[in-house]
Amino acid sequence: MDLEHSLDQDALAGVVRAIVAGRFSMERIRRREGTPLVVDPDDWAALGEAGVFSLTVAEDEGGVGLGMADAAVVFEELGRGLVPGPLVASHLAAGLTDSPLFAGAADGTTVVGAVTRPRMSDTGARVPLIVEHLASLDAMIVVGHDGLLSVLSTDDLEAEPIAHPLDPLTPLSVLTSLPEGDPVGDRDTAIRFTQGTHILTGALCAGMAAATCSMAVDYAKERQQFGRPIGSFQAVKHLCADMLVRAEVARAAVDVAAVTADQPDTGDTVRAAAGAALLAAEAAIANAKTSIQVHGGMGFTWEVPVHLYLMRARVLASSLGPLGALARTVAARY
Amino acid sequence: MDLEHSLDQDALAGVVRAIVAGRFSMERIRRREGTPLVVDPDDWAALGEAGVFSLTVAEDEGGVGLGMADAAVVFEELGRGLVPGPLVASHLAAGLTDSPLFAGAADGTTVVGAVTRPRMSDTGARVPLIVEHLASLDAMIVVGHDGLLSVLSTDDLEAEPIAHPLDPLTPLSVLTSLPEGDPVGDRDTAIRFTQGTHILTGALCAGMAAATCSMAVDYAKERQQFGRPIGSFQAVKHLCADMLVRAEVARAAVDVAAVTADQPDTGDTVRAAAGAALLAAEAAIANAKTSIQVHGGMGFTWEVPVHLYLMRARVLASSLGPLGALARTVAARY
Amino acid sequence: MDLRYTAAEEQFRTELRAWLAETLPTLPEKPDTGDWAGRRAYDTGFQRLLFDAGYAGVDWPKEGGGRGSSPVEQLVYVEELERAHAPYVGVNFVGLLHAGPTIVAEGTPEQRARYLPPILRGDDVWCQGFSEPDAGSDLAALRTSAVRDGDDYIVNGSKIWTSHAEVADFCELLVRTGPAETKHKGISWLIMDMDAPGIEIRPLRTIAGATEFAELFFHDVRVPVANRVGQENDGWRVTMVTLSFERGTAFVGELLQSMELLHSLREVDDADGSPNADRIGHLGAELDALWALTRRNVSEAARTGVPGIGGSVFKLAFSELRQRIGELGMDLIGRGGLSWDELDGPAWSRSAGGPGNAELVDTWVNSFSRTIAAGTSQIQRNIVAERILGLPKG
Amino acid sequence: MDLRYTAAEEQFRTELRAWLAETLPTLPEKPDTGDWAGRRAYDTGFQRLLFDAGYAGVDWPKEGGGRGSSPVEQLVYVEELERAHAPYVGVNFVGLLHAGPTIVAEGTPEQRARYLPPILRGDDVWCQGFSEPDAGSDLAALRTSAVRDGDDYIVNGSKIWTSHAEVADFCELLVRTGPAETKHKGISWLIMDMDAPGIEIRPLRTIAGATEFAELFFHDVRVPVANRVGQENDGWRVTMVTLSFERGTAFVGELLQSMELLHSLREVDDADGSPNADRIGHLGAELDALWALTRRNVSEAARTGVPGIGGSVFKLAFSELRQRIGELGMDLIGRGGLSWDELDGPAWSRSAGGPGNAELVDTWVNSFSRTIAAGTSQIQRNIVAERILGLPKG
Repeated sequence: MDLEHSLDQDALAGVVRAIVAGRFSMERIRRREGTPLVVDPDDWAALGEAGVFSLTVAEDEGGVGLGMADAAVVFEELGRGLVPGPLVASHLAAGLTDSPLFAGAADGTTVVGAVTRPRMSDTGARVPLIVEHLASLDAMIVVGHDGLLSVLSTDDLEAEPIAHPLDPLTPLSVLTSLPEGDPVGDRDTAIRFTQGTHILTGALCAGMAAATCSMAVDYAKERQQFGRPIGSFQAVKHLCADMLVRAEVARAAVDVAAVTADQPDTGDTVRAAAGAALLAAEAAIANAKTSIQVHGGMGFTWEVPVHLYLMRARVLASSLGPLGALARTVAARY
Repeated sequence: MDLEHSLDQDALAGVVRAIVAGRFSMERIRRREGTPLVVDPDDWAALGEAGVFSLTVAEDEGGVGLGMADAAVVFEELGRGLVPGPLVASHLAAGLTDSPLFAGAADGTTVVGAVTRPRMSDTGARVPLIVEHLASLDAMIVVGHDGLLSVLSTDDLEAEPIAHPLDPLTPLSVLTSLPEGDPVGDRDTAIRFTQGTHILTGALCAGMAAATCSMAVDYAKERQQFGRPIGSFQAVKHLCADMLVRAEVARAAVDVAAVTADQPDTGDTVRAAAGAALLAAEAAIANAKTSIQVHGGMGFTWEVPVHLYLMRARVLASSLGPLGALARTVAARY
Repeated sequence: MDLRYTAAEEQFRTELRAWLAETLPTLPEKPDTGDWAGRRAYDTGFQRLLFDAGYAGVDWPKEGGGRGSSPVEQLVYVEELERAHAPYVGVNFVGLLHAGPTIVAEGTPEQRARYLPPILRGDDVWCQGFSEPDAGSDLAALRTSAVRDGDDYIVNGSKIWTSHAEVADFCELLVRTGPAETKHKGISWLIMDMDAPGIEIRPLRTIAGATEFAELFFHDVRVPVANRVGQENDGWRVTMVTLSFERGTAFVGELLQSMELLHSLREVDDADGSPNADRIGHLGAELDALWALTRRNVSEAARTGVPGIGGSVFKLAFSELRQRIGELGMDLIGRGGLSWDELDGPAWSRSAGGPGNAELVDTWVNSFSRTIAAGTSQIQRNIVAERILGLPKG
Repeated sequence: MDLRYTAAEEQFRTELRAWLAETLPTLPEKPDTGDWAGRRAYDTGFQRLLFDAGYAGVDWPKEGGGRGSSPVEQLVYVEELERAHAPYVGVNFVGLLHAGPTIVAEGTPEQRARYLPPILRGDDVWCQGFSEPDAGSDLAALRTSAVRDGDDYIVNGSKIWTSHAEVADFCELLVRTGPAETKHKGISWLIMDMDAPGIEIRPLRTIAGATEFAELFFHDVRVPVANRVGQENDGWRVTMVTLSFERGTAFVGELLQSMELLHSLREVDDADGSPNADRIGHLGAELDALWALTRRNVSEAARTGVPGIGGSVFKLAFSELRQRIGELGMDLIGRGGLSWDELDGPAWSRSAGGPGNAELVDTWVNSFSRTIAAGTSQIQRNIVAERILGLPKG
């Protein structure tokens, strides 16, 4: 029993951190703010080359043959660096080796997104079907009303771009229709897909929660008011301490969910994954908000990047569906 | 438009405060902790003489002829002093002049309680029917399943006392049966009874929330740690500031609900009363809890009376039914 | 305690309501957020209408050219304007609510004659130069300097968080005239003509994407000594005097707008089967309570001239409540909250009569400034603890 | 990362589980809370059984007479005892988890030989004399004095929050041997025989109504200098050494008990149609996460000897979570929460297989001490901010 990173996992995190520092520096990714093509194909291929998408694909299928625990380590780093793009969907697509559409997902030459088919609202009005990074996508996974997956090429999709997306690094489009697509996998595949979405989205969020905590702490050490660094005031200290608690609790939840997915006889993966997604999404939102507060007026400027974490956290949280539903999943299995 | 106390209301508050200081000092009321007869008949009559129960009864019915706004002022003071007994029920009973059982309610010679007839639980098990101060009661108001009121004498009730009630100043009994009683008043009477319960219970709670805030502030000014009064630490300051906010917001809610009850064309009394009860009950609980925290280890001792406010707050909150139902009442009328 | 208004107050309300009903439909179309010239014209145009109808400076004393209304009438005034969805004070904000009242109280007769009437008429627009990048919560640390040179001060430095700078005629400016160590005792209050040479205006983009604010940079800007309000180095006190004009009505518009928003969120939630009724009801009870607290604060101001302890209590409670309303809105609309542009279809969309995702996103994002601007909630709690509760300074 | 245990750990678990299954049914009936003699006999009796089976001092090093288990085995140990509902450590708490480890690390060979074996065997019971009425969070402000008189110290003063004083044989006592100004540099660590003349024990009633704690008053109590552990005035460091024995397992029992309680609250809520499922699921996710954090902390201790930053993080999160679980329980049972005595009838009652109102009231009331005892949450946040995040001291 060991819930700390192994040496291999530390090394893996280091590799990802180096790629993030090189290709996804804040300065570099911010240049693409507000553009429809935030995902750079070269950068995406570099992530593929590092194994970000093929990590959990079996070696005899051409993957790295590692587990969700390793993927969680990687995705926490990607979240910390605010790396944009359909990371979770592309990673999970690489495992759907039955579908010819996803041949290049593993090496990052095919970019894959995901969307949940919306229900009609009670009044019969159509809920807008919002897709992320559509202009960069080659293919898409559709989660149907029955929970089963289908896949489709994005070539012939009709969509209206949203001119002002909340997160300037997550371009959005509204699909005007959504074809049926080709079924892929069975019910177990669909369940694993949901679990994978919970765990990896949770990992991104946990990394983001840690990043906004660090940003607040760094600022609080440096910013002077009333002749002292603001981090010397208890009020600021306690905001930061609470951020650390949220980030650490979220990371523990994500990590244990990932290991449980790899070793399913050690626990209830559905409960662990749903709980991890819930706590991590909340931590990412709350820490970004608190970090803005610690940054004071500067936190409200476009220049300081902490708000980008807040907007991304909302994007990721919304991709999980209502957070209350995650809580009820945990409750039903407690 | 004036939501501050009038001079008459200030005078009224002063009268009640004097009675509380004289007859209901903490030292004096604590001598009755854990006994079945916490209500002293002389003290109760003194409250009656001061008009606590007859305040809102019309002058031609022998009352003082004032309004709920005045009653709220009085009940906030009673709450601040943690005055024990079935204050709300006795006050409202004094207005039910149709019932011969309540003849002495107004002058405090008859002590009246209230109880809500419990529903069977879904499993068919009987929810225990808990009555406060039974040994002191002469009569009781029963709120039926249909919301209508009936009254009964407590002479022949069979009950088991609870040896260890949560609040040592609110003795409890479990009734083994509850007769039908005699109907009193119509649907409007019942609605006014509920509103009155919300407003006056809210007023008690708002006064309690203010009292625990003051206790924390006084302690924080005096208690030294690390060579300074603990009230000079931001962490403690902010706990106290939040307590003041909760207490003041609760008091504003209670006062406006009471004035609305007196001047029903100025607003929605049902919504105002439910909202006031909700916020005041929560403030009483949260401030007592926070005050214990500010008191540190001393707050956890029996000796320091702040815990009595916490327990009383739970008693009063539970008499309102689930607080979520109050919130839904507000939502439905928003 | 009494919720009824006097006959005079009711008449004031009736007349104002009638005037608004008649006037608002005649207003031109609202300009775009980015159209500064249009916004100035729109806002000052409405101010001129108010002036002509006798409603300019409702809260100003008569000797300053205002209406000299009682606090309760001021409340009725802002309440009616909000309920009628009249234009906000907009670019007239600093002049009407801050610089003007300061000059009323502390200006010379010449300054009052020169600057006050154009504010009331909507002829002059003012902006504020108080905050600096390194002087936020700690305003007294400001460093923008003013050095005497004959009959002028020469001003160098920079300011941040200045609204409407692009269209302002004048700026109320706090400068350091004493050494830095003097902190709040070395500050002066100046009237700066925004046409003076050496002023650079840089739009400041916020997380809401908009450029409502600007940074100002001063390079040897000359301000006549005659434009100083109050004594040299006495500017801190002059600034504080303005606060004493507050009657507890500052947030009435936003509060009433929040209540209206919550009402429409409740309708959206009803359409979804009311899974959030507890949360909505709780927020509703809090808004009702803060509306009561507002009226209590105004009552206190009517008696004593100041709204008492309730002002700080209100700001603390409302700024955090506003964030929770923002979060509720975002939670209710799910993926719809990812777009600043209006989306069509479900109950929350404008096309279906709901509040629309754009307003909800805007409410949410802007709510984050509420616990920061005009004193962070942390500073507010210190103030409440020390000034109201009497806890010792740290 | 790995959730599987080694074969040796699994075997340890299997053997322990078998021993517990065999032993627990043979235990006498639990004594009443107020029956101190009975509680001593019960708790020390179980300790003797553990000792005879080789399970005494699982976390003590072998050279102190313990089992010298790894942190992971310690985790398995406390987990299995909790899951089997074995008796708590009870009156053996201070000896086994605090005074004993201190003497192991800092005692002389004579002290170790004299005091350690009786603790492991359940022969001696210890209590703690650290806190004082005026030295709570600020422990170094303690004033109980020890003045040398030949081979003895003469102790005067008082202590508070001492558990099990009524049945303790010895007390680990912090005293001031230097002047008050020396703060933590003038403190010594003594072993005090509770039979020494001059010790007065006054039960301290808490808000839970119980007298789990006592105040101790010392009037010229003689303690031999030979009973000092560590050097004179070095008692603060001696005390800190004990903390280094913590392996992250301190709250495992209470955490697992909380999970079991939440499970039964979920069943109560199910019986009521699940109106609180969101809240229960959220608390459940948090408990699961803290159980993960615990295992991470133990993993860290297994690697480095100390649980790392996770310990403070855990305490902060768990103490407030425990309060929210307490509140949930009270909210679920409504009026049933007004009685400390068991009530019968509804799904939550013990008679219907629920957790029972008495346990829920007890959980709620006692939860208020969680954010106070062993460092208030305010102090904990300072520690996290300064020691882990490196923020400057205030």
